[in-house]
Amino acid sequence: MTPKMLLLPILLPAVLAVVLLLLPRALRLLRDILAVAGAGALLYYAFVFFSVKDLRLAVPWLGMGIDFDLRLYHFSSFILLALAGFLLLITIYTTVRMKDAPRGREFMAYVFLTAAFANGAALANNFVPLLFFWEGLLVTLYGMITIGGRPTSGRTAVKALLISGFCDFCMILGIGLLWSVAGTSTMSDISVEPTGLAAVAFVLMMIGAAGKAGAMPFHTWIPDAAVDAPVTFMAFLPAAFEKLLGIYLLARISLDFFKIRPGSGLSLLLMIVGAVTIVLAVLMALVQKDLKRLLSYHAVSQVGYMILGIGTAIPVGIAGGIFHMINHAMYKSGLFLSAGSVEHRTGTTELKKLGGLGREMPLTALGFTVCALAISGVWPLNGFVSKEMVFHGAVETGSTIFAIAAWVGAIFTFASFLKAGHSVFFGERSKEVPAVKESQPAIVLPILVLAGLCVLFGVYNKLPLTLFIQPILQGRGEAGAHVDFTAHALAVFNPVALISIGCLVLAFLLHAYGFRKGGRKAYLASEPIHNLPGMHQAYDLAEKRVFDPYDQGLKVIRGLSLGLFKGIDRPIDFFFEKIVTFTGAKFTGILKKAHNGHYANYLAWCLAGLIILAGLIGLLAQ
Amino acid sequence: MSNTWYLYLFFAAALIGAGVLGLLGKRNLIKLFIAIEVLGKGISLILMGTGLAKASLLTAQALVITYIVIEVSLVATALALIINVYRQTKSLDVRGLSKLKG
Amino acid sequence: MIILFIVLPLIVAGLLPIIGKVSRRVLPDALANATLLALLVYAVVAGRGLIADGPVLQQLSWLGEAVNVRLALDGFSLFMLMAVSLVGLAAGLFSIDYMEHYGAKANFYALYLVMIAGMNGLILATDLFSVYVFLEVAAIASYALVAFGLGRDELEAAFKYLMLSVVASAFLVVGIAVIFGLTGQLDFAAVAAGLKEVNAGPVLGLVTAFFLLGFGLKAALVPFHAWLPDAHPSAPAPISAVLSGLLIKVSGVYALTRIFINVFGLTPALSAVLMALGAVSIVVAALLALGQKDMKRMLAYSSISQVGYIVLGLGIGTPLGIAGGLFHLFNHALAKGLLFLTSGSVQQATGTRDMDEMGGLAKRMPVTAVTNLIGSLSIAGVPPLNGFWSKLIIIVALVQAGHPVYAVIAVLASVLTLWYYLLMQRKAFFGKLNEKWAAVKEAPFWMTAAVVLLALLCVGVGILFSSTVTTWIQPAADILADGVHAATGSWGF
Amino acid sequence: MILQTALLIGLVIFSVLAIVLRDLLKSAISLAVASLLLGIIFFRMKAPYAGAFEISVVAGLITVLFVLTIALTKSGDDVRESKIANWVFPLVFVAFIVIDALVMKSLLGKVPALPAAAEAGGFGDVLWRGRTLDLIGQIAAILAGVFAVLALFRKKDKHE
Amino acid sequence: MNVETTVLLTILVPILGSFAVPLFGLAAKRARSAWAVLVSGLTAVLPLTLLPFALQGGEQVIRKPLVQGFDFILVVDPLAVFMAAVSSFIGFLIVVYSLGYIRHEENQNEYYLMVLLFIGSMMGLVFSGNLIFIYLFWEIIAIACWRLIGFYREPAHVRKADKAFLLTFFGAVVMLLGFVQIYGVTNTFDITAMRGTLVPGTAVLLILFGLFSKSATVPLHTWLPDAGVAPTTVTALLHAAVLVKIGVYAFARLFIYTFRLPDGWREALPIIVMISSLVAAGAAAVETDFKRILAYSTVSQIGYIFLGFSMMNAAGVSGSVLFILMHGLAKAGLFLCAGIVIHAVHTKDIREMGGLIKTMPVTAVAFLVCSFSVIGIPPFGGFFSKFLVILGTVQGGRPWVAAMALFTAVLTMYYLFKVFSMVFLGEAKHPAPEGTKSMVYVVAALAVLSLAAGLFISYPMKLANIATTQMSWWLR
Repeated sequence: MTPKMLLLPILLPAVLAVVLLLLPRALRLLRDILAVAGAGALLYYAFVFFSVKDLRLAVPWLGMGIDFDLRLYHFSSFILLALAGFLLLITIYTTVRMKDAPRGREFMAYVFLTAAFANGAALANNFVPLLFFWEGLLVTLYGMITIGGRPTSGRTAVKALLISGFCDFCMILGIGLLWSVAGTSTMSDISVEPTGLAAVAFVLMMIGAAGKAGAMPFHTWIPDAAVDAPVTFMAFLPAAFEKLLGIYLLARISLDFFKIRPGSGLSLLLMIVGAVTIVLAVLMALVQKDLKRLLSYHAVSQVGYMILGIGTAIPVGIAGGIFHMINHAMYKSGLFLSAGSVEHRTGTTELKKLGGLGREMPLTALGFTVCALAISGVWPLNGFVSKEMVFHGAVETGSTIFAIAAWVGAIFTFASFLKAGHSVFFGERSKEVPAVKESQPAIVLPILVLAGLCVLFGVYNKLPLTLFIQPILQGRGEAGAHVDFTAHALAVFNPVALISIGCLVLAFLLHAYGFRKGGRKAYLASEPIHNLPGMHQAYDLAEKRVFDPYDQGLKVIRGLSLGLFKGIDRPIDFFFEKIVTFTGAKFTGILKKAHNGHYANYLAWCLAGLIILAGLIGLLAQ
Repeated sequence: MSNTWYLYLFFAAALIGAGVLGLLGKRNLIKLFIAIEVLGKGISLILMGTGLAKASLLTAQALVITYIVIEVSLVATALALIINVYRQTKSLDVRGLSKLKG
Repeated sequence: MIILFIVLPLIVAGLLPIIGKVSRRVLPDALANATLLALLVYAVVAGRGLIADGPVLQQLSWLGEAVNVRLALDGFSLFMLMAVSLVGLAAGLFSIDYMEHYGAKANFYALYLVMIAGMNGLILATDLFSVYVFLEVAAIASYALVAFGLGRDELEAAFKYLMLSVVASAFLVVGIAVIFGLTGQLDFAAVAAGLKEVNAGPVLGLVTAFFLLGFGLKAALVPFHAWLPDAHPSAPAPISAVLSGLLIKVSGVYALTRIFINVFGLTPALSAVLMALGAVSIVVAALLALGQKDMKRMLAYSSISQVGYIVLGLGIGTPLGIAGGLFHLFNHALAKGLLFLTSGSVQQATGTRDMDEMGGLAKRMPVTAVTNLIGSLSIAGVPPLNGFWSKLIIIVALVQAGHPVYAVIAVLASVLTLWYYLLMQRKAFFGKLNEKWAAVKEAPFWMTAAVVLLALLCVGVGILFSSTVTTWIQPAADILADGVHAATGSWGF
Repeated sequence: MILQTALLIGLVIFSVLAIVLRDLLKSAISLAVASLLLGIIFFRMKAPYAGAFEISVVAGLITVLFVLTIALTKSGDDVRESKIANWVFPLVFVAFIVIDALVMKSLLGKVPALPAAAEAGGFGDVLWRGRTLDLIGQIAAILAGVFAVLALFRKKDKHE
Repeated sequence: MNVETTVLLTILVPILGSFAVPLFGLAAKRARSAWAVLVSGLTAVLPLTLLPFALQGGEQVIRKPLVQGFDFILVVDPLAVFMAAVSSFIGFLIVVYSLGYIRHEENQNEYYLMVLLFIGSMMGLVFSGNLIFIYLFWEIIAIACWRLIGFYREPAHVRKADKAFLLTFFGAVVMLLGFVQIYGVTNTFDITAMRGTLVPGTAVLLILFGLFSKSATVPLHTWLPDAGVAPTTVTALLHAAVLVKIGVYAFARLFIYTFRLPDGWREALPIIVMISSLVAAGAAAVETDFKRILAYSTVSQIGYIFLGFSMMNAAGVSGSVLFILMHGLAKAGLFLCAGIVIHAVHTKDIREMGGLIKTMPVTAVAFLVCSFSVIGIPPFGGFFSKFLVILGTVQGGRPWVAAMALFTAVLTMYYLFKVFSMVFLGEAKHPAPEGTKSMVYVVAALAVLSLAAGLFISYPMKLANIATTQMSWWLR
């Protein structure tokens, strides 16, 4: 295992992406085989790397202390492994799901390109390579959304790009500041106190990381993309890869680069971002009428838990956040994939049109249900474990308000999934959709694998916690204390867990009430909340995108641009085009008028000139 | 005697003044040229006057003669011009000669 | 035999009417141009050898008697003679085809040669009154040449030119007479010596003013310039070229410089006045040029503006400034000659001088357009053409001598200059071809040859500026620099 | 001396008359008279050659030229002269004379003059030896004048 | 071939070659095109042979004495070689592209003459070591531009050409005044003799005025968008690759290599250039004319280059050097893509375009790639240059300016993708085929180069670093 091997997770998918792109359409089978094999190889190597855990490649690159520096250690190897796992599943799924899509070949290439960039970002141990890979994701992000092929796809792609780009640019600035403060760009050498400029750097880098993860207020492209982009993309990037990377970086920032302490201002800031994201996004999710949009809002909402967890700066909270990251990636991918499966067969994801599909698509329904329960935090699934850890962390900080926010989130999460599951797979069979079959194995398999993992990570939470999470936090908390979160992971009889379970019950009641109120139509189950006084108006405004920072930001940008154009650029042009020429013409006009062709006039000038000159010479000579 | 040249200078200046004023005020082309002749007389006089002052009358005479010859050339040219102008415009008014301007 | 510069053209001029009876076209063409070529060759080939050991003061003997024809040939005058012969030759060549339709070619060349003789005489003269005499000779010839077309405009222009000129030269003679009255001398050296002995402050000031009026009007400095934009455009194109390129410089700038610097000595007051006059001329004329529609009139105003540069440079009085001024004089002679000649080509081809009626002529007259462009850019001071170097030297000299304001004016005015030349290019050459001129043809051979000659010189002098400066400008400037009292700084860059 | 002054005054008066008189012919004659007076003045200044030249050429030849021109442009007489100029300019002229007198008076004696240089030889020597270049210039000027007149009175064949 | 011969050839081949173009034009159209490609190709190759010399950090001064003070001095150092290689190479690509682009136009003789003259003068300027010769080549370039902008001879075009010429000439003569003032202080125009001199503040102001006018920096920028009336090849040459870089190159040459900048300027300059950058980006977001948008974008990007140089630290300077290359490639690519599009749909208004990705996929992808590079998104080359400039700004202690720069980058992203969406996505309004092969190859080559420059960044970066240490005497 030489350090050069570290290039493999980057180069292999990149090369594969090029190959896939260049393979002619006729060789589709070869393409699929190559893709799956490649992804499998990557997963294999990820395991190998995971077992090695400690490897570093540093070659001089740009000078000025900027090396091409890759470092494999427990955290990055964990992320690498997770990325590879998702890649394999998505690849398998894609081979079928994107088979007839007009730009399917391109999509596959993008997938591998994304994997290359993501692996690079996870491995990077220097800011410049980090940024290189991190921002490189923008390209594939843009490309994949446009593949959606809807008229608005392009616009949504630009939106995603702009928002992500904005976050990335913030991160560049943050990195620049941190670099100045720390004096080095090697990530493993950096650990600074978050004060003064460093605090600014932290906030900026946090924006970058949280933006990638899709936290509020940088989330608004995700629901749009849910509609405009291929659903595979949703399962792939916003649900899995971006969460992994974003939270990975956020954890690195908060744990390594900056010494964030519980109760400090920055910790509080993170927690506020987390809590706000949880509540607002879930409220939006609750009222969605489209499965993909609903899921996408949850993808946002769940980020809140992770940020909240990390923001507590308490080991259990951080561990919860990171664990939630991996869990979320699993069940959210599973959910999107099942939504994709439904869409694959029925051609729609609108809740209103769907219903009672459970019988025809039992495996999809099963996968969906497990994942939905996991995301809702139902005992003993993985979501329960990680959420509990976050709740504990939040409670431990002493600011119970954040814990309450998280619980509120939990209520609505479950409520909305009750609504979604109920309307799609259970209840009456909808008449708008013709009879369907279960999807192909290649589609169902990844869903079931993910569902299985959800169960595994919940029931046997010791495995991920000891294998993945605890090494990351080793050495934090009280000095020398051994970190162990497995003890009370599935414990039910403690106040926190009881409250959580109470929340779930409340959610069930809410759904039941709404279901009855809505004339036994599941998709209307959230209407009572939707129609609450005050809420309704807020929702309407939200639908009009009043709260969308992107739209507002665009307005600002347009206004600013117009202002700059009309206020500075055009006046300058006016100055050159009109004022200068006008002044010239004016002077010229006056002088031309003076030259009236009369000789006496000219003679008079001469004589006047003579007198003036004589006077002038007389004056100057003295 | 030594200061008589100031007298000539005074009168020469008067002639030049008259000539210049005539040039400024008159409108008839021929009148204008007569004014120039008056100016020329002033110049002849001033040349002689300075010659007198420097007791270089012979040189001064030479200068005046040269000046007169040039004046003749000039008058001939100018009058030829005036006649041509008259043929073109049928007028001797200098105000008519203001087509070129600006 | 320096006197050949004066006598040869006069003799040929005297013969021409007779020859004109024999051959109406060919012989006058050949003879006149051969004369000019001979003068050019003489100036370029022999002249440098003549003055190798310093200025030559030639006293002629005639029929065994020593007669007092005192001619001085030094670096400055040789330089001017060269310029006169060169541009004179180009204009002469141009006339071969251009003057065809005016008729009376012999008469034309006779006048033309008399004018050249007058200028040469002025350049070689060492005596104040002789300067006046030759100045009048050249002037009288030029009145007739301006009116040569005998159209209404020509006559009007010639008349105004004549009237204003006569007043100017009258004041000039008055000034000369006063000098004569003060010193009893007319010879440059003697007058210079005499003036040193006499302390004639106020009177000398008055004389200076008279001379400024006299030569300033010849050089067309604002406010004595008003005749020029009438006279130069009205003349036939080769004559415009010579008037703008040479006459105003010889009878205005050269005489002014010679007398003020070598005879009177450049006092700070005089320097200030000259620079002010120069700067005012530059700006006013450039603005006026901006508003012109008539191509030649624009060029005429441009001449005023450029003469302003020359006077500004000379007025600084430092060796560098003088060199810059002289170099600009030479460059402007080349470029403005070129421009007037091309304007003649255009006028002959299209029958109009109104630029609004032209348009896109580059398509039909490529040589004319390119040469015109070279001339325009040269005068505007765009490198690598010759005009750039002279303007640069002037500006460097201004900054070195501590006149930043004038430097700024000079620089900004060159932008104005470029502005109106671009207007000219746009309206006349660059742009869509006006359908009216679809049948227009390139100018005939000799006209094209003349403009190409000048254009090549513009480019050549620009590229080989350093050898031009060392060969021609430096000796000339040295002569003048000797005459500057306030000689500060050393020659060189 | 007094006679000389009287002659000079006469010269000025006739010159002014030449400018002021309405009738062109009369002006020309006034100018001729002025030239005559100037010639006499020259003569009395012991400058006989200049006097002779003045009388013969200026009073004679130039007057003839003027009269000829006036005859050739007969109907152009009726140029209306400026009324204001007729009033203002004499006043200005008087003022000018006064200033002139004052200036001359103040100059008197102030201007240091170099000792007069004695001239050797006669007029011929001075003209032919001393001012030879001017003679060439005169020839050139005459040539210029002749060619100019020829050019201006040539038969216009076809210009424009 | 030694360095001196190579450099002299680099300058003389295109200049003399340009004047031979009409002669070949008399012979045959094909001969002329071949000649133009040959000359520009040779010019592109010659600086490349200097690369080994530059990579060793070599510096050589060639001196041809003329009148004292006006010596013809050439300075061959990594910066010059870098600049020469970049501009001549892009120039070559543009000549190749022109073969297809202007083949039906009139005045091709003049076109090729001026383009070659432009390239040659650029080479001269790059290597010049005498202020006067810098100015001289500067103006020759202006002349060439002027003719090229007015290439189509429309009255409005010629007006714009005049405007461009006048404005840049105005700036240039003001700069000349600054040079002369420096001459007044140092008594020389030789920049090798003036290294490390502190120049007077007014001279800096005057010179910057000139640089800004040429590099189209606010408030002297409006000529550049107006110059978009030129053939697209020319705008690419003008805007992207070469012309506007002259100003920044001269800035590096004068204020980094040669003079010391007064402190006040070092404070003010970053703010000025960033305001320029922001204003131009705003204008680009409002405009609807394809080429004007790109032109404003150029103005905006030039601000970054100035910014990096004005920081005067290693990251900033080498970032800016790199920026010259990256922006040259990418912006030339954008313009040439625009050229293909405009050539095909016969309008410049992006509102009238749409859906072109279907009929011209290569162009669309090339446009996209170049956009990414201009915005500064990896793996394309533009990322590194922009990042280094911003890093330099932050390290220079101006995080606010860096924030402004990043905001401008967001704006850049906004308007470039607006353009891409409007032109290539959406419904097709004027379906039109792609251009000739030479045109498509060139844009594809530029896109590939933009990508390659990012992937193999360490090679150009090495040269940029060497150039930086070579010229930054205060870093040693």
